[in-house]
Amino acid sequence: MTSGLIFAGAGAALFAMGVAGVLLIEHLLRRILAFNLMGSGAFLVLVGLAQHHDAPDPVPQAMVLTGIVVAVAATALALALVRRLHGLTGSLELPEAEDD
Amino acid sequence: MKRVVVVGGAFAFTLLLVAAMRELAPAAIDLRPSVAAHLAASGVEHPVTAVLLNYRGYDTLLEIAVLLLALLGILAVTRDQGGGAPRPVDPLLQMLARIAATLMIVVAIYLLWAGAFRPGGAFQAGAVLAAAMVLLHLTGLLPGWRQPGVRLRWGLAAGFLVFLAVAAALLLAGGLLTYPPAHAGALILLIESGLTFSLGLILAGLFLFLSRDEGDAP
Amino acid sequence: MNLGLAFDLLLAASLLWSAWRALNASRLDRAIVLFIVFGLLMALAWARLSAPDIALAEAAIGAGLTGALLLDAYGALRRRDTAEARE
Amino acid sequence: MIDPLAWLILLPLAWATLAFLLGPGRGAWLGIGGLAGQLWLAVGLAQKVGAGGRAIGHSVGGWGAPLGIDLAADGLSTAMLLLTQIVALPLAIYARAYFKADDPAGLYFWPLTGFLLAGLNALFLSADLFNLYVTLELVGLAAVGLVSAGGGAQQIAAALRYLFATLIGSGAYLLGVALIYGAYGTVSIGTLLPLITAEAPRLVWIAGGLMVLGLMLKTALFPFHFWLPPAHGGAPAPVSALLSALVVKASFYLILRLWLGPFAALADTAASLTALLGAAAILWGSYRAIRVQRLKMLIAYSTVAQLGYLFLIFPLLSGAGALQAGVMQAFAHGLAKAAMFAAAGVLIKATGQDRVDGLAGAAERLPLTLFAFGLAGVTLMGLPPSAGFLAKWQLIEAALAQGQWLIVAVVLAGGLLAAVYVFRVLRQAFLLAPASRDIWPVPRTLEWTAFALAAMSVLLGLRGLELMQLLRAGGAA
Repeated sequence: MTSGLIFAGAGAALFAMGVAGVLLIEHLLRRILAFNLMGSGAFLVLVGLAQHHDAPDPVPQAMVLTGIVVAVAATALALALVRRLHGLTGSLELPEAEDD
Repeated sequence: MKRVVVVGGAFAFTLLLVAAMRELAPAAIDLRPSVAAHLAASGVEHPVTAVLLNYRGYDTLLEIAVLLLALLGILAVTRDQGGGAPRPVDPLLQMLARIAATLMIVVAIYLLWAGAFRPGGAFQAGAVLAAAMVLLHLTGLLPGWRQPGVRLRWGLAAGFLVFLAVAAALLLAGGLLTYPPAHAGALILLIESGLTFSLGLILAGLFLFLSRDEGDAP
Repeated sequence: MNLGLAFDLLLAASLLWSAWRALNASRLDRAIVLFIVFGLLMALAWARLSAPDIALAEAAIGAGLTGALLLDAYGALRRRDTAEARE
Repeated sequence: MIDPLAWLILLPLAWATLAFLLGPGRGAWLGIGGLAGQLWLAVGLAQKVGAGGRAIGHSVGGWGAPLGIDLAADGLSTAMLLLTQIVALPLAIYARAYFKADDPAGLYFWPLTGFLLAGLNALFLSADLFNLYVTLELVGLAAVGLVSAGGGAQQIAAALRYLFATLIGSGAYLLGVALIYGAYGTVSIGTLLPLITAEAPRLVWIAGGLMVLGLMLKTALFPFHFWLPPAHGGAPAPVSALLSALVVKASFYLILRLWLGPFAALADTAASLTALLGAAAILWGSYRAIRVQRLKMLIAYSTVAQLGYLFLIFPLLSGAGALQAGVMQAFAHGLAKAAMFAAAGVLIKATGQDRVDGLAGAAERLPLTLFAFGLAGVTLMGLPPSAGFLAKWQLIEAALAQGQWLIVAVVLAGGLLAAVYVFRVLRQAFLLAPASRDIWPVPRTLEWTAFALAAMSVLLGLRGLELMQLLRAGGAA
């Protein structure tokens, strides 16, 4: 067992936890938290698994830096939408979809 | 019922994935030797920065586009409700915030400069710059942003425009983001300086524009 | 098993624990604080994975900026809710 | 020398940024001019790829994969690029007339659309799995921004649903990319091609499953379609048109690219299931389109159904004609659906409401728009000589050649169901208007651009051979 493999395994668990959170949690701010956990999990797998046998590799590290910035961009957009929705409806949960 | 299925599925997925990871052999391709071999021609000494701005600089170009795009999305979604006006804050706290912000700007410049040969670079520097602005906002020294005026718009887009202009110029000269080794260092520093400045504004903008939508519910 | 790996296991466990708590905390403000703690633990994990660049970015952007955005949103929403309740 | 590959990405990035600098609501002419340039580049690229008969590449940074990122345009990418610019240019002209100066939905339309198109073009050209992730996020966030701009509560809620769906989709894709990198040490598609075999480790199968599932969620394949109708049905008409015509096709393209490329050795196992979901999408989407009350919801559910056809091709890909059928369907639906949403935008502006039963009298006052809607309907039903006919014909032919009778039956049933929901709209519109009915005047540009798109969707059927020729380039077929 190596550090890389330990954190890659933790990343897999975090990803699964995040997806389950996004699917199950109604509260939108918590759902954004869950999405961030999911992203962190994928990043850990990317870097951890790449060095599951030996030394660090700069290529996945650069990819994760890119990924972190993309994740914060998505988080900020999601927060803007949640705050607008709260301003309009006073609620922090999605209303039933209008299906027709 | 849904809860049981999803949580059970998440557990099963994790176990499956970890088991599959454990049986994995070393990868067929190792990029580390080629990253190191071309480092001299990349214009920077720090391998991560070389990947980020040279070998895979195109990813970074698109990533800045994503960040600018998120800011546009926020501007399009939020309404200017006149929120984000500074609240009264203890003057002593304001003085401390001023000192801290100055220090943070120095740290940001150091991080930008250090990125060429050790951990650091435009992103970290931009984030510190943004943090300085948010600190000034929270202590009432910088009002929340309402509508981005011309100067602010140029500031937000400047880093991306510089990056885009360098990319276009290099494309005309031969290939997209193909730096001539002799000038790679200077061009990357130019891009990184622009990015630090604009990333600071954009990341702060994510925060400051969000708080403008803070009026009463209509 | 050497000391480094034991530390890694402990860190991975704390990561999972803080993530789990952040998702399940009964109060929202506590959930956000736990999320910031999670971000700082992530920074530590990056350092253990010999990725100091990511550790810096994670602390500044992942924990710092994202945490600030979430706390700000939480504060704004609560202010609006109490303002409405008073009316 | 102008390299069309790189400029197709840089040009929209440039005009999007400049439109932002000009200020809210500005930049329409910039966008239209930029799009005209992009169309010119795409046509030039198609001629070059078609004439040469092989893929054209560009190594970004001059490093070459796997250290650097490669761009590649084969027949399939070129066809998708062509579709994107052909649909987007008329829609840009439409949008300029659609958004009034102070419409909050239009304030950031131009920069967001520019970034969306840059993301699409970059996606069709990229040959690097991680770079594709970044382009997916660019497309997804731009689309969410466009859906939500200036909207009310329902629209914001639809945008949030869309955002979470698209983020889970790209998250699953990213985890797949991470596993691939762990297994092979590279994310370049060209480098991976010979490495992934049927004996690949279990992890690679999981990675392939995650990536394809994530992309199916983004393509709104049944049963992952839940987010699409409210998002596409609730957005302003030009945005709905862009999303239905192009954005969902991007993730479909990527599935196809992975299926034919690196995951070819693994793909057979899931082909039948995928086609089954496609068939379910056709039936369920059509059924909902026949039942819903609001016009744009009807068109959005029709998108759910029409996307189903794209997935019917997967069990047939080993034989001839299936890929051609899929791309033809993408073209036919892209043009027809853009025309339909554009026409719906005219009808909604003119009648001031968006219920199907409120359309009475529209045919009398807006004959051109109704004609456009009808022509687009002809394509969706798959009547000759439209591109939709060609697509369905090829699909049936390929299915017959392989004895897949179920697919033939579903295609025929889907055509009939499409006729039901198209005629439902036309019949209402041809009813006489009640005396109290007001019909507001609508800019002629809106009507003509809708008509142009619909006419193209029919006439493309006559130029189908050239498209088939193009697809053969670069070994994609």
